[in-house]
Order: sequence, then C-alpha cells, then structure tokens
Amino acid sequence: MNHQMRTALFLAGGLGFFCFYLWGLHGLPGFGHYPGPYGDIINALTVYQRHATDAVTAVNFDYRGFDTLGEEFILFTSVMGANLLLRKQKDDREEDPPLDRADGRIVPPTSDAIRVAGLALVVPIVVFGLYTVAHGQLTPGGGFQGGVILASMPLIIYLCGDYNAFDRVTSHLLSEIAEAVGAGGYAVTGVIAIFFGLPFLTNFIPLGQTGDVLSSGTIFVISVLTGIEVAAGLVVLMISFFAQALVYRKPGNENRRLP
Amino acid sequence: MNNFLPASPVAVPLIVAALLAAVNRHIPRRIADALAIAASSWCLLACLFLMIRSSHGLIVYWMGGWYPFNGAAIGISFAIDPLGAGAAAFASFLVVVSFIFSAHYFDSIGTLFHVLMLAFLAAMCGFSLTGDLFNLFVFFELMSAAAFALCGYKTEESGPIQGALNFAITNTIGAFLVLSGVGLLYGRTGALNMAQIGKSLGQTHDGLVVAAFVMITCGFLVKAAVVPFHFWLADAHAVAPTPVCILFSGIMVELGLYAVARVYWTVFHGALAEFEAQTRLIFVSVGVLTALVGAFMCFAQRHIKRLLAYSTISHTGLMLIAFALLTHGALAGLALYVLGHGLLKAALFLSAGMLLHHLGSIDELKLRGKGRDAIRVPVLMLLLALGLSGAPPYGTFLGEGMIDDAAKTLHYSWISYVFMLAGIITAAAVLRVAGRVCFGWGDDLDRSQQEEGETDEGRETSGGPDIPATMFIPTLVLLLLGIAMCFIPGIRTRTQMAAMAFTDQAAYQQKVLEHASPPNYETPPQESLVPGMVRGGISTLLAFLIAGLVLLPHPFRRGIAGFSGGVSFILRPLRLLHSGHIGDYVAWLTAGVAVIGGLFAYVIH
Amino acid sequence: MNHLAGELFRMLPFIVAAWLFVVGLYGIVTSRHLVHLIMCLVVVQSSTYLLLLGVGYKFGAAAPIFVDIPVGTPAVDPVTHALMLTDIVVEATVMALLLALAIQAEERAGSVDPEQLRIMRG
Amino acid sequence: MIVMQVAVLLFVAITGTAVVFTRNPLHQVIGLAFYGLVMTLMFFIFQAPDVAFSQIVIGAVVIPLMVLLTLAKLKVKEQGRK
Repeated sequence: MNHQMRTALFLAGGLGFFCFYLWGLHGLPGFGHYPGPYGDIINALTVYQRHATDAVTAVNFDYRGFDTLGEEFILFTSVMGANLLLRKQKDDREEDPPLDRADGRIVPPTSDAIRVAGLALVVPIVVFGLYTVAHGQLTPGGGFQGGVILASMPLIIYLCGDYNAFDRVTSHLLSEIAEAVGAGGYAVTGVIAIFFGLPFLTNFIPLGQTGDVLSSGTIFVISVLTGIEVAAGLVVLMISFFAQALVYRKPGNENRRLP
Repeated sequence: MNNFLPASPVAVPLIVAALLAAVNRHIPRRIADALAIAASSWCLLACLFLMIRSSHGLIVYWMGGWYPFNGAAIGISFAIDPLGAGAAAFASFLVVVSFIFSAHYFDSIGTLFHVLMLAFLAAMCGFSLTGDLFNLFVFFELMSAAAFALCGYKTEESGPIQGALNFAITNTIGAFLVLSGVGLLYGRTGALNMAQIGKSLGQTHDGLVVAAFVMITCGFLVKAAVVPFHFWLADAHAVAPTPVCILFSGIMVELGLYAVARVYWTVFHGALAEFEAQTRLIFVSVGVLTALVGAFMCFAQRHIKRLLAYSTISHTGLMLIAFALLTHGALAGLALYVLGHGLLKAALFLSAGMLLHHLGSIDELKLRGKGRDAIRVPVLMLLLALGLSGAPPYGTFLGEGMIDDAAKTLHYSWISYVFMLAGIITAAAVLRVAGRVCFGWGDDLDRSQQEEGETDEGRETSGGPDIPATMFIPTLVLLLLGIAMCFIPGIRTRTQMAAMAFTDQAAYQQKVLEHASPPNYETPPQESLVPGMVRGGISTLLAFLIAGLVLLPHPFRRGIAGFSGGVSFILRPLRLLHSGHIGDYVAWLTAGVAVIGGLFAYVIH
Repeated sequence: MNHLAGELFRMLPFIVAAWLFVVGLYGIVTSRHLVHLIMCLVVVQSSTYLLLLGVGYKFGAAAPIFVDIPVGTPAVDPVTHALMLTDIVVEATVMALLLALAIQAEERAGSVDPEQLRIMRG
Repeated sequence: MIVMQVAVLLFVAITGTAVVFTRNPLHQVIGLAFYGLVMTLMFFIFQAPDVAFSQIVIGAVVIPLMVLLTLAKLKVKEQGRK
C-alpha cells in the first residue's frame, strides 16, 4: 500500500473507531460522578484496616499488591530486555565514534558554578527521594515515585559534571543486583506470609501507629523494596542508553574528530 | 500448602528469575539451566495438581487475604478452573521443553534468556489463573514485555529487529485497547473482579457494554493474531529464536483466545445473551476469514518458520470459530484442539530449528535435497504434518470432532469444510517442505518465486555435524504426546465437564463472591468418532495429493499450470497486503476494530 | 444549546481520551521516523490516563489522602490512581524496549523510516 | 475549579495533538516533555497527587531523556554512514 491508500484506510477506520468509542463512552455516568463501590470501600477501610493514610499507596502495595508485583516485574523484565537488545555484539566493529557536534565546535567545559550547584542539589535530592520512599503510606509518594527521584541523582551528576562522573557513581553490576534484590524481595515478602499460614502477599507485620513512618506493616517494606527496584532499574536503563549514545565521551576518545 | 500452591506458579518463577538476574554470569550455564528447569517443572506440577483439584469446583484464592466485603471484591483473586490451570500447565510444559531444547543456544548472554523466559512463564500462569480484569492486563503486559525482548534476541540481523518492532507496536496498541475497555467497565460498575463486573452488568447491553466488549476482545485478538490483526505474528515467528517460537505458537497466541473466552463467559455472557446468534455469526465469519488467509499465505512461503507461522494463523482462525460457537461442547473441543495443535506446532518449530542448526538455513528452496543426511527431521515433519490435517489419532482430530458435533446442533455444520480446507492446505505446505528437503523433489532455486521479503535467517547455534539428543528427543516427545493424548481415558468427558464449569457464569459468580458450593453437572453423552475419522482421512489424502502435485517434476506439471496460475492470481494481491510496513498494520488494526464494532453496533440497534 | 453544552462538559475528559487515542494512531500510521512513532504511542497511552482519571473523579471530593482530612470525607477513587501508576510504569518500560529496538534498527538496517524497514513482507 | 478543569483538559488535547503533528523528533521530544508537564498539572487539578508525582518524573524527565539519548545515538550513526 502506498502512503495515500494507507492514510485513507486509516481515516475511514479511525473515524469509525472514534465514533464507536464515543458511543461507548456516552454510557459512562459522566465525569465527576464516580459510581463506586470499589474506591469508596477502600477510602472507608484503609485507615482502619491498614493504618495507612494514603489510600493510593495502600491500594498499590496491599489491596492490589499483586498487580504491583506484576508491574515491578514488567519494569524488571523490560530492563533485562533492553540489556539484551542493546548488548554488544561480538562482530561489532570497534568503530571510531564521531563526535556529536559540528566539526571544529568546542564544547565549553562545565563551569565550576554549575558543578557546585549540581553537588548542592545532589544531597537534597537523595534526602527527598528517601523521604518519599519512606512516607509512601502517609503522604503522596511511595516506593515508585521515590525510586524515580533517587534515580535522577546520577543524572544530575551527569548534567553538571560529565559522563566520567556519572560512570564513577553508578555501577552496572551493583545496580543490576540491587534491581534483582528489589524485585525478588517483593515476591519473597509475599511468600513469607505463607509461612505464617496466610495467603500470598498478606501483611504479617504489626501495623503500628497510624501516621508513623514505620507503620502499615508490609506496605512499608514493599514500598522500600520497590524504591530500590525502581531506582536501580532506571539506573541500569540509563547506563544502557548512555553506553549507546555516549561512548565517544569516554576518556581517550576525547580528542577524536569527525574524519 | 493450600496457601502457597495457587500463588506458586507466579511466585516461584519470578523469585528464581530475580535470583538468576542477581547472579548473572557468575554461575555456570548448566546450573542456571537446572534452576530454570526446576522452577518451570514446579509450575507444571503445581498447575497439574490445581487442574485436578479444581475439577471438583472453582478454587478461589484471594491475594493478601482480602476477601470480598459485602459482596464487593477489594483484592485480587485467582479463580482457578481446570481449563485455566490446564492452559498454565501446558505453558509450563512448553517452557520446560524449551529450556531443554535451548541447551545449545544463547551461550553469549549469561542468564538473561532464563530470566526472560521465567518472567514470561510467570506471566502466562498468572494470565491463565487470574479472576481480575486489570490483573489480566498486567500479566498481558508482562507477557508482552518478555516476548518483545526475546523476539528481538538476534540483534545482529536486521530481520529480528523489524519483526520485534512490528510485534511490539501492534501488541502494545492491543493492550491499550484492552485497558480502555477495562476503564469503560470500571466506570460503569466500579469493579475490577470479573465475577463482580458480570454480576453488576446483569442483562444490560447498551453502547458502553458493547464498546467495552469489542475493545477488550479485539485487544486480545491482536495477541491471538486474528485477521486483520494478524500481521505481526508471521514477522515475529519468522525471526524469534526457535525455543521462543514454540512458546509463541504453542501457547501465547492461544492465550489471547483464552482471555477472550474467559472474559466473555464471566463478564459479558449475561449481557450479550440476547444477541448470541449474531455474536456467533460475526466471530465465525472472522474465524473463517482468518483460517483461509492463513492457509493460503502459509502455502505461499518458502521461509519455513514463516510458513509455520501462517499455519498458526490459519489454526487460530479455526480456534476462533470453535470459540464463536459459544457452547460448552465446542469449548471443550477447542481446549483439546489447542493442546493437540500446540504440541504439534511446537514440534514443527523444533524441527525447523534442527534444520537451521544442522544445515544453517531455513529456506525451503535452498535446502532442497539437503535433508538426506539428517533424514530424521523431514520424516518427523511429515508425521507432524498429518496432525495438522486432523488425521486420527492426533490430538487435533479429537478436538475437531467435538467442535463438529457442537456445530451440527447449531446448524453450522458447514464449518467442518473450513476445518478440512485449512487443515489440507497447511498440511500440504508442510508435506511439500518435507518432500523437497528430504528427497529433492520439486523445483530448484532457479525458478524461485519472485520473493520480496526475507527468505532465510542466520544460525542461532554454533551448528554441528549432528543433531544433539537435547534437540531431537524433546521433539519426539512432543509428537508422541500429541498422539498419546487421544488415548487418555475419559479425556473428552473430563474436558466437557470442565468446559461446562467454565461457561457457567452464575456458578462462577456465586463461588467467587459468595463462596457458594458448585453445582453438579451431569456427564455428557459421547458422540461417535467415526465421522471425524473419515474427514481426517480424506483431508490427509488430499494434503498428500496437493503436496505431490506441487512436487512433481517440471514436465508433468504442465497440466496443472492453469491451476497454479489461478492460485498465484489469488495469492499475489494477498501477499502484497502483507507489506511489512508497520503503518499498514496499524491502519488494518484500526479498521478491523471499527468494522467489528460497527457490526455489533448495528446488531444491538 | 445549554443541554448540548452540558453534555459536552459531562463527556469532556472522555472525548479528549477518544481524540488522543485516534490522533496518536494517526501519527503512528503516517509516521516516517520510528522515534516519532514511539512518541505517538505515548500519546495513545495517555488516552487511557484520561479515561481512568475521568472515571474515578468526583466533584468536590478531596484527594484520597487522609492526613489533613478525617476519614469519611468524600474523596476521589484511589483505585483508578493505582491503576494509572501501573500504567505509567508500563509506558516507561515499553518505551525503553521500543527505543532500544529503534537504535538497533538504525544499526542493522541503516534506517528508522518504516518505509525502509520492510524486510518482513509477503 | 471547573473552569480550570475544562481549560486543562483542552490544553491536554491541544498539546497531545501538537506532539503527534510535530514531525521532527528533536522538536517533538520537547513537545513531549511539555505534554508530560501539562498532564502533571491535570493530575494535580483532578486530585491525583500520587499520579502527578510519578508523571512529572517519568513523563517530563525519564522518557524525554531516553528519547534524547536515542536520537543522539541515531545521529551519530547517521553521520558515521555519510
């Protein structure tokens, strides 16, 4: 099919699909009129049952924790998959990677001010990330959000320093292990419940005082594990992509120019 | 143990996968193999046990111990019935076979292959066992993520990358369709548990229900590779490593159909009961189209794995027909057909993998006459091809017979001709391959059809002078099981009982939400197998005849020149439509959803 | 007229959802660059966010965080939020896989234009 | 509140459409990051702080970064071929 035929086929199909979808959407109660009951039950129960004040985290890590287990492993699998797809082939020629800038243009060295600013940012970001992970059951946030924030730390280092600094603070091997520990730990936490005679992923830790950091039983544990998994997984992903895009900034390649 | 067993088919492979990822490259390959095989064998045994246990009634298992609150589910449940557990068990079995077969594969990537396969397995098990609609989507995505990566494994070639891209993009859109459908249902019912949604929908059948039904169904049918959503399948199968192909063709595609059946019988059956006849007609038509397109495209291929992939499309069409009859008898036949077909198709892919390992090519024309020194493989392919045509005593024959019986009572007996036709053509294609590779019959490369696309692929293994036992024996076992399943005493009765439970929406709801005890079903009478045997015999003969005609030496073939001219007249435009362009695939996908949706909209009004 | 406006308002997030779904698909179909195509897929995915968000919203209700508000205060549905969180992870990971494939396509086939990536055909 | 909701929804529709119709991937990725920010705003306005939190890091940082790195790689390859 050529471009016109394809577009014509799509426009016909797309229009039909759009109308059909709208027809279905028309049957919804209208936005702003959530019918329940699922969310309302959760909202009513979560503080009593789970001593967690953030209902979303409670749903994510407990009521529907099994979904989140699957989700963590989607992340885990994708990271592994990206590793597989971006691996170095034996027959890859060690080509001289050209620089990503026009011939003769010189990249200005990062100024000290930016380096200092970057370093000054790193500490609060790490603290904020850890805070977000730890307070998931209380306030918006949780393992997932905190993990992403933590993963942005090496990124800041890259932006304010250079790839070498990024390379120094990240370890591919360690991140991979941390990722596996986070993902596997989630599943293991679920299995531990079985030794207490409870179904998979049931809470087996005292719930503690509502509002405490160490409250809400397994929600806290799983949140931390998820934080590890997400942070490590994203770092591995970034390393894979950086390794693709930035080989030419590694030491030794620095002075090469386009032929 | 009761607390562990239902969750273990998901938990065990995931934990082992994480373990293997953590120790990546630091343990010897054979230990990784052993761990992976142990984990998947555990899944196999657990699922078999669950299958037997659940034949006395649905097993409902609430994750996190969150039992329903006032009849509303607040957690995620597994709702395990014999068909679901059977699907999971079959998936586990194929994974075990795949691990054994792949002993000579994937040397350079440490444990990555094992990790991805185990995640894939966990996803398939969770997908088969879950009773929650969103959880179904999550496992669908996990399955896809693992499958995309495995499909693109051979990154040193261009084909696998393009095949994996087409696969990933179309299936991701399919997943969004499913999720949109789930969102629609949630907006109406405020529930995600399938039993609860079904109960809450009751008999209502307005635009929302129909749109949700069509979107969820089409999303899963993308995975099931039904025309016009099928384009990705041939691309993905032609390029994926052989041990992965057997999972794709043997079970993953069928799981798409399983999900359609599961969702229909638990959620939409009551709502759409009034329009059963129309639903049947629509899906039977789609199935017939799929079966024919797949069969013709299959016959036109020379890339052996691609040929087998189109044969899978053709057979999914037949399976869709079986589902579309919407009776428990046909569903039981479908279950047996899936099992029989999966075993044979997996063995066929393994045979192709052995050819590639031994001869370094997968192009039928290039391999002409080269199979003489590996004669075991073409002979095996010949035996397997008989199963595709539905010859007794292969498992497919058993399923086909039951589907025919169900069709007869619905005045759909003509579909048995579709089954025969698709079976004849796909079997003839495989017979042709076996004949050409083994005896050097038929045309040589010089008169090659004007091939446009990829006809061959690079080696997956380091190759070798002979075929290792770890490759040949699993293939033989699959073939023998494909025959032996016919002789399991009472298999038809048991499957029918399981299908009755599967299709009993009211009992499912009561068991999940109110913990009611299951009803007793009376043992169904068994129909005679003789008509099926006759049909299977005729199909097999015709398949041999067609393969023979194609393989005749050139001078003798003058007489049938008109015939082959006619065939290529049909085939050329059909092949042009399979353009390899992802934009085309997505355009067809959209149009397909629009047409199916439009038909349903027309029916409901 | 007022009725129509009311109906439009009632359906607004859902209309936007349907629109994004279709327009994203349009981008995919007509795309000439894989990376462009992948970003269009993100737009398709964001359609599902709108649907879920619209479904779970309640007028005048608070966020489902019971720190400053007592239990029992009307709050929007936390379940859809949890679903969206899952959805966002799925989005990021599928993106990563697809981008990895796009890199390899350039590496092996020398192009990221779907017109040039048609080795699998027929 | 309602005015803001309507406005942000329309804004999402417009930016989403703009992302699709920006054919140059380098421009598009900036559009996509902006789209991520608009979505974040929408989640805040619709009382979904948890989702907004994730969206801002994923939609406005992680995804654009991955796309940029991919584009950098593609550009290097393209130049290498010329």
